[in-house]
Amino acid sequence: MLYRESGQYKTTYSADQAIFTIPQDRVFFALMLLVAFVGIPLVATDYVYTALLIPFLCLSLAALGLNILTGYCGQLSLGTGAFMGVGAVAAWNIATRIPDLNLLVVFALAGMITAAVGMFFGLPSLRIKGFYLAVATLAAQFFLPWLFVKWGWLTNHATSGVITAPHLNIFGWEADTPLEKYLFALGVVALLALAAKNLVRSNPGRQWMAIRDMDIAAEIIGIRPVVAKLTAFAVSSFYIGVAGALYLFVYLGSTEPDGFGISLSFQALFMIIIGGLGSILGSFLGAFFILLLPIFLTRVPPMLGFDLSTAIVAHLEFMVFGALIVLFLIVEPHGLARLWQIAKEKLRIWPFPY
Amino acid sequence: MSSVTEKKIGDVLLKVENISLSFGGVKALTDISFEIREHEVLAIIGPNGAGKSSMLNCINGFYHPQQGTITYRGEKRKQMRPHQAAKQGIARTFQNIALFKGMSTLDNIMTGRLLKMKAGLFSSAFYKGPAEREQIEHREFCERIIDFLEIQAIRKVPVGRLPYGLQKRVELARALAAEPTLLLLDEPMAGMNLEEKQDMCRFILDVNDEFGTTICLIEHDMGVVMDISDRVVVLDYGRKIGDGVPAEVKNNQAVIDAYLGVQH
Amino acid sequence: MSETSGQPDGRDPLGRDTIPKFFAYNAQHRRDRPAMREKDLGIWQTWTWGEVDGRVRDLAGGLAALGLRRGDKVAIIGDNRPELYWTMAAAQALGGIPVPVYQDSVAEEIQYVIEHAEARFAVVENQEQVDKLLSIRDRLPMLETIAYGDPRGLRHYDQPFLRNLADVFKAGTAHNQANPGFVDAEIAKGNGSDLAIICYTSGTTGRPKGVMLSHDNVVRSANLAVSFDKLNETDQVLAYLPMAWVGDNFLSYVEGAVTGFCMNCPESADTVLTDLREVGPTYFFAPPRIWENLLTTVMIRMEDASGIKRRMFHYFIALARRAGRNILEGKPVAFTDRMLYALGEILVYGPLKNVLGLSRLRLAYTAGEAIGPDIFDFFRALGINLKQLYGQTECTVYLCMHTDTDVIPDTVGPPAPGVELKIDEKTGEVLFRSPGVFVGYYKNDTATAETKTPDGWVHTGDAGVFTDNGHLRIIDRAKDVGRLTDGALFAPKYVENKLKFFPHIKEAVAFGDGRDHVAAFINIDLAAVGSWAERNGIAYTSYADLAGRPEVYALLRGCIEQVNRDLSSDSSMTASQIKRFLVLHKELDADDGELTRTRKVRRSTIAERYGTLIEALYSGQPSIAVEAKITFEDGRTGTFKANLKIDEATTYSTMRKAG
Amino acid sequence: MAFFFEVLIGGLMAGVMYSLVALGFVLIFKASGVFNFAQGAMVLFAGLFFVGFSEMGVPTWLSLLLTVAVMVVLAGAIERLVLRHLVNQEGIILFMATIGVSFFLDGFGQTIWGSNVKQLDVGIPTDPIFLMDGDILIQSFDLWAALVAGTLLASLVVFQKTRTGRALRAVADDHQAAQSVGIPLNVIWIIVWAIAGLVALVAGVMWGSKLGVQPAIVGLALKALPVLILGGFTSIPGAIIGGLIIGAGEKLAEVYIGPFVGGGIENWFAYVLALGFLLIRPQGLFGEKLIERV
Repeated sequence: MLYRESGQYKTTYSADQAIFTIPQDRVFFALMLLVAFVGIPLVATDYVYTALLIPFLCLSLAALGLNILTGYCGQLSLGTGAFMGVGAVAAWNIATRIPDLNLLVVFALAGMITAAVGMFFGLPSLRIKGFYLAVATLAAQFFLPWLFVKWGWLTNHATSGVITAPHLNIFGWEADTPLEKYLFALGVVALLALAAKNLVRSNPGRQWMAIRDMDIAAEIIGIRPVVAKLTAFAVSSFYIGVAGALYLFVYLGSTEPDGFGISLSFQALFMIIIGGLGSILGSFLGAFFILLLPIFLTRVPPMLGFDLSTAIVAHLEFMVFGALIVLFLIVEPHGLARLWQIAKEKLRIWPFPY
Repeated sequence: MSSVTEKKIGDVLLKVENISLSFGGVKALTDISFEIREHEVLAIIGPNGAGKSSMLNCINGFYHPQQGTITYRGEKRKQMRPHQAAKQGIARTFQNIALFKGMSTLDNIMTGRLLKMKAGLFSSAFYKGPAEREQIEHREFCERIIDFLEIQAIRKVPVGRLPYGLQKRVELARALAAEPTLLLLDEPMAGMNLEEKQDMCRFILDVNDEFGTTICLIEHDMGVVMDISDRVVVLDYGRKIGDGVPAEVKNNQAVIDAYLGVQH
Repeated sequence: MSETSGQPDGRDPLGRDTIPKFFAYNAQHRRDRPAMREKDLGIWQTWTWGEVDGRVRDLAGGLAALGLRRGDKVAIIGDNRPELYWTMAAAQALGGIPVPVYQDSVAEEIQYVIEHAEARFAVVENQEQVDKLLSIRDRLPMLETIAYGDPRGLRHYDQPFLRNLADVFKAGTAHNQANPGFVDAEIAKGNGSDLAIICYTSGTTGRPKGVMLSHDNVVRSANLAVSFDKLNETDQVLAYLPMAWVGDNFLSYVEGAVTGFCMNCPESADTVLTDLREVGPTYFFAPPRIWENLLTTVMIRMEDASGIKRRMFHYFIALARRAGRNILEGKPVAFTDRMLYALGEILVYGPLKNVLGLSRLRLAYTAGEAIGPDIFDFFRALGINLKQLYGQTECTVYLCMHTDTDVIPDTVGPPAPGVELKIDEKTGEVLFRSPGVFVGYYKNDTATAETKTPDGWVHTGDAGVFTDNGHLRIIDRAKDVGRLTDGALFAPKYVENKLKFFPHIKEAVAFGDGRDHVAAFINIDLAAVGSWAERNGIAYTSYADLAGRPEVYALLRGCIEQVNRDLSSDSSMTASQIKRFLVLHKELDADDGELTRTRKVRRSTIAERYGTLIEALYSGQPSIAVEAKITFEDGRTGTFKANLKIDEATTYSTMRKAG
Repeated sequence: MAFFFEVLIGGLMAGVMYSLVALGFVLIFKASGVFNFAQGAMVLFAGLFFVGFSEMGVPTWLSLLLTVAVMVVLAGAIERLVLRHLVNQEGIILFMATIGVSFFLDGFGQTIWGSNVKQLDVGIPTDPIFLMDGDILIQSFDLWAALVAGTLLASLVVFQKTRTGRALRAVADDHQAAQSVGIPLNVIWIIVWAIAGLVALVAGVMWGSKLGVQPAIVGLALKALPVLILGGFTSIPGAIIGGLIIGAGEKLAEVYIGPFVGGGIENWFAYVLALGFLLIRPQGLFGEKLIERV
């Protein structure tokens, strides 16, 4: 209905292959960016940044990373939490050991280290598939946090066992306030999301999706499964590693290194199932949804006059998540992103039903 | 047409010698030898379970025969994986359509083109510049295939939504995107109606004619086989029982008994 | 644009009297503006006027090198492709005469045209057309060269007279380098009285006739039409109707050259609707059939929408039918209606036009056949400036056009600028004089003399009347207008058109001349009736089966009775109410000669082929056995046997009498 | 040496518990190809209901019956609400769905019964038993556990010989063939999930008696996954032997390797062992090698 596409014809391939081929979408997206970078800073409170927006950005990035692996390449992983831990611990180590290093370089290096670790744990994917692989990634999930604690060098033998992120200093810009931290995280996430979109719409993405959709056919047209799967693990882990570093540096501030547990892994998995497997947008929608739901569950029943204990709310959260996962898998396996896309399609062909 | 020039069938492109293949003691292929010549259309026929698909699987490296050798372009081939065969210019389609269901027609074909593309992770992530130029250059090539196979109307449609006949055509397009030297088609016309079959025959002949692609196909429809193939190899119970031009094979008693007799 | 505004006789103020001169002008003054687009390889490949000029000059050089001389005919066969339009321009630049041929003609039809036109050259789209030409080549000794645009499948064709158009271009580049100034000199040699094109009209009877149009004809007509409708270089058209039809030639090619606007060629016949949506033309011509199809698809698709959406749609369409036309024509409208219409524009009209690809339309025409007033009104109600145009090849496309503000659905408008019209008092036939009056029928002086009177008037063959406000209303072909036994006037087409308005009826043939009442054949529209059947749970196996279902008969009887009510309100037409009808078991088909290529009913063929059915309609019997020879799509023929029911419809007495 | 045996036996006994959970996985996987991540949550769920009923003062035998009923209803609900809608979906989707089921059961059980650790005493003796002249100490509870597991296994084997059991095997081999035999697939699934539910109940009672019924059981039950990788997803003996290997392996590793690396390797040893095993023999000790067809 809002789309008026007639007369928007493409005269070049580069226009035909753009991320947003429809001008209305471009405008909408530009508006969203404007809201994110300018609108929100005008209105949001510190509480909104620290309780919602910053964790949202960090976890979106982690979900995005997992989505590359699971949604695009079809390799299930339950090790997201541990890989975020790798990124956080790596970034912390680099930043404290080389204090003057530019923070962006720190994050990039942390991402690469995570990528290397991810590839290592991805090796079994060359021989096994599906839930076998999920179990293999559980090994990472249980082994790595143990390693963070037991290998003292990793935490600089901190007696408390707690690692605390240094100040954020990016090219001399000190990001101290929640707003600044938010803007920093937003910048990183926006850039990486763009890169991810570029990846999935060109050669690497096609390789991954080919492996996901029909691995035998993919190999027969010349895709090397080893390369496709390991790059998926590497890129995915890079994103998750950077997400972990952000999580520590921007959100938590300090943490015990074994705080990157399996619940984070499940959280990320739920984000992409509900948000949409194989969709960049879905990673964000899913993260938003999963973060907002507990807040909703905590706030809404009291408003309706039900006074629920925190324990009950926590249990309810489990139930709702569980039920939602099943519901989405049954009704719309491609999640919120697909619903969004359907809504968009409906608007594009309005008033027709198809 | 009266004055259409004869196409030139060249040297031996691929030679299969004394291939035997078995799965856990069950013999799928026994001592098979034949050759595929450049630019020809070779049909492999035979009753169900004769080992036709297994033969293609050996040629493109999916199965590894226990005995025998395959010589490709004059070189004796070592055991290889399918993607290596693809790199050498062997493409194929499948009996049961094996498209990438989550992608559009165009993306499927572009994926078939990956072998010819170079952009790696970093330039792809950056996209602008070399990666985009490469995408555009190969998009144009893929568009020519789309044009060739007359599937313009469905280029942006997810392949899962396409009717069967069109899916088969997209699969052929994907195989062609790799500009193969040798194209293996596993029952390209199975399950098609008469009109779709005629279209597919035309496309196969056009591919063979236009690009000089050597084609080795498995087909059940004897009419089709007789019409479009230059030579026919007949398998039965994993053994070769006939090999020759269509007319010869049609009159070969062993073939009639084993194949035609069974079918009719 | 100043250079096209102008003279009352349509002569060009800048003295450009041939199409090539306009091309040359555009190449200079609009060098970087888009001239042509073609959806090819997935995107809209664009050529500017400068590029088009280069291509045309190369091609002209190439054709000259192949021996094309002034006055030679060039047959052009294929879908709307830029290179075929360039061929046209190149031939004209050299003083040659393009002869476009319908691309779906069978070989024998092509043979007739090429033979009759004595074409020495044929430029065709692809292998399909080459194969057709090769199959008749032995019978066409004068045909020297066949050039093809798409080499696909032609690699092994080694006939010496076959040329790849790409090679012709190359040869032309070389030729023009060797002969600088050659093409310019050739263009300069041309003048307005030269022949611009020969269009073969399919005609409802007999062999096609070659209508010769001069450059003066097309240039002056175009100049007048362009200033009448204020077309300019920013306009966009979709060139999708057959190139052999004078309308496409005039509206896309000639008017494009005259105004410098951009013509867009669709990717393939399958994708026209998608391409229409993408291009979003500002100026669009479509025969009634296409408007009808658009409306039918709209209605069918809306049937499947959810209840709320459907109700909203129907509410706003009703509102539009009430207020839309008045708003479009700037007439007074109640404030609330105006507000609601604005809301409707957001919710329904705007999106609908957009999805159909009509949202950028400034100007749309329909012509060729009468259009159902309801269909016509529907599009105007949406705010689309759809107008009627009446004309024929012999007058260079148009005689009458509606003005933007004075549109009456069942007229074709007042005489267009520069056109004189009169009606023969005895026969009711329309005659005209205009700058577009054709030169003559090629090699057919008898026919020319029969059509053109010595004082310059031309017979249209159509019967018409002038309405009080000076609009022309066409009733039927002059020769088809008949009388019932009681002496009442019977214009079959008038009745048929009323029937064909219903989406369920694809084609209708009415009989009544010399009879005591009117009866009709009906052809159902498979898409519409099929969808209706599906919704109502009616199973059917084939077209013939569906056509014979009693439910379908009941549906159609309802339609016919509505037409009868409608006819009964007009005293001169009340006698034409349909008493009996049957539903044909097959679609009337151009391939069987029952329709013309432009899908007009061929009455004589039908009367001959379905004589027994017609007699049955008038004999009172309840059904009739048919055994028909039918041609399958693959060319085989077979017979079809069935019993066709004949149904009766209620007729109504004249309103005036009843009231 | 005696210490070694003591650790080994302790480990094997812990392994029995893993096996009990793994058995549930195998049953469901064999019959329906579903990799049931919720098996651990089902153990907790069954345990919570059982202990919950008991705490309400319901006699043990009745609690047991009631819980059996709950598990059967649960099986029906899972079939009706989840599986039925996901027929013909890819394994990975079903797997993720069972993760959802797992979370739901986890939350549901605790919403009803709370999340405190609940002591469960069904009268299994817990006295230490000394073997080999007192050199080796083992818990009589563990022996009981082994006994129960053995009984369960035996009854499963017997069950496989019954008509229904054969039907289950038929389903495992070929869904269509099974349907043509005339057994509705839905019924089969309910039966399988109900049996898995009963196995979960047994496991829940045993684990609960040993550790108390608490949410941590779900995490412990995850160890059944490496057990399966070792034993193979389709093999009942595999589940048993895999469980024993994992149980013994992690205890021995903890005792003999743990001190060198700071301890706590019990948490991950099973997974890393499985990971290594995957690289060598992906189909597991008793699994069947799959031939890929093109």
